[in-house]
Amino acid sequence: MRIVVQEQPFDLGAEASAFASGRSDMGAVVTFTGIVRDLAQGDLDVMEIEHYPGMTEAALTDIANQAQGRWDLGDVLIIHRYGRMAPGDLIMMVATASPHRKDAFEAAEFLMDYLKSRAPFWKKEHTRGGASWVAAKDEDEEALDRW
Amino acid sequence: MRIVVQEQPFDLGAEASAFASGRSDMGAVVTFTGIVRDLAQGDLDVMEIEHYPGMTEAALTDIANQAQGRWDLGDVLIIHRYGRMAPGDLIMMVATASPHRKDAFEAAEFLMDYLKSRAPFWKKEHTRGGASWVAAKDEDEEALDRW
Amino acid sequence: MNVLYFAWVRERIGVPREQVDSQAKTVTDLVEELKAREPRYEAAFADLSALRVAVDQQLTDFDAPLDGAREVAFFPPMTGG
Amino acid sequence: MNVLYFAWVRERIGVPREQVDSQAKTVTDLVEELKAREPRYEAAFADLSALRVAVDQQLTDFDAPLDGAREVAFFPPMTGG
Repeated sequence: MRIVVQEQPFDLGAEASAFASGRSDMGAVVTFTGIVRDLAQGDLDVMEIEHYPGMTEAALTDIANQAQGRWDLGDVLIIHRYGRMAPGDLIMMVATASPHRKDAFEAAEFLMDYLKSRAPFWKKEHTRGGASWVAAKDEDEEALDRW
Repeated sequence: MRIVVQEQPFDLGAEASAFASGRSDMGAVVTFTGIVRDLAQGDLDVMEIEHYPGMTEAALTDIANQAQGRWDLGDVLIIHRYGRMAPGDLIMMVATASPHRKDAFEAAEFLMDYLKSRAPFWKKEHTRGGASWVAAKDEDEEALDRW
Repeated sequence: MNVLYFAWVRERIGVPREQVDSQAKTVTDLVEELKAREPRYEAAFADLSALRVAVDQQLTDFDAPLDGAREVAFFPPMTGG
Repeated sequence: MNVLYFAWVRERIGVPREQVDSQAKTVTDLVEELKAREPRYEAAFADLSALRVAVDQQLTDFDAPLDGAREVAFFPPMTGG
């Protein structure tokens, strides 16, 4: 298991490639990558992400441990950035490796659902018109009900 | 949409990175990668994949079009190899990009479920003890029922 | 028409494809014609529930008509991914 | 104990963290003490349903006890991923 919380960009290609290599015991690797979306208005300048140092790492480790307890996983990777990002920049990724594709998919979805609503990150959108904190979505909270 | 059927290896890192780059309209990218597993006995020498040239490309294109019709997808990528591979080698990958993580995940699972049972590929395992065709699993056929 | 065989169907019949002159109206008719030819076809087509068929590169059923078909392929259930 | 604020809670209160001497038995007691101090706390804690709390870096509820707690953090619902 590897949990990374960092300000600097990460290299999705290198991470995905390293994660999937040498896994002759694992037939299935799933990755999810979150990308800064421009707003409908097309005027997002900066996405700023604040986090809670210390608790963030603990919460992500706890989420990853829960996933490993519930599914047959050979490995889990979570990388999440904080600080200032531009539209198109990669915010975060998770990766799961399993002997079974169903486990790899479900565990990745579980990680994302928990990470969205239970890991201490907060997004603020800076536009020409000002800055505002992104509101949590009811659907993200509801997504936890299925697990 | 990009559909690739080829004998030579592909570069997961380069493909994932290119697929996720410049997508400020898509917040979510999911990839699935299939890897040659060694058998429980640990004596798989070669995994050989046969396919039906012409029909393979048509079937994968049809599956990708179905996914684009059912989910809000910005892009779909399918790469599938044929020929001889060793344990740990990458067999195939799919990637989906969507504004919504749920769409990206569901579409990738749909692509995998259909590709497993409806694209004309056949696996043969070569071991020290001989060679045998991999039997289709009932659970793979049943996985289609949910879509 | 061209008749193609894949995986163990190909191995049992011994060729990957062949030209077949047939007036068969359906896939099942074609299978019966082939089975009547030689034991290797009899062996390959012994259990149709273990086989799949594509007509002109589209998956279909054994009762599918063959009017105008140029290519018929027989193979076991697919195991890609 | 250390009290931490994040996101718009931090902005309303004006500091990211502060040392608070308190005998509060629960998180709710602590919130009431803070609200009594100054209008900026009143503003930040006006609607507790819009807030989340962690005690010693574990998410918990507002009725959680504070015995021995070293760090309490207040913030809006998380929006990671």
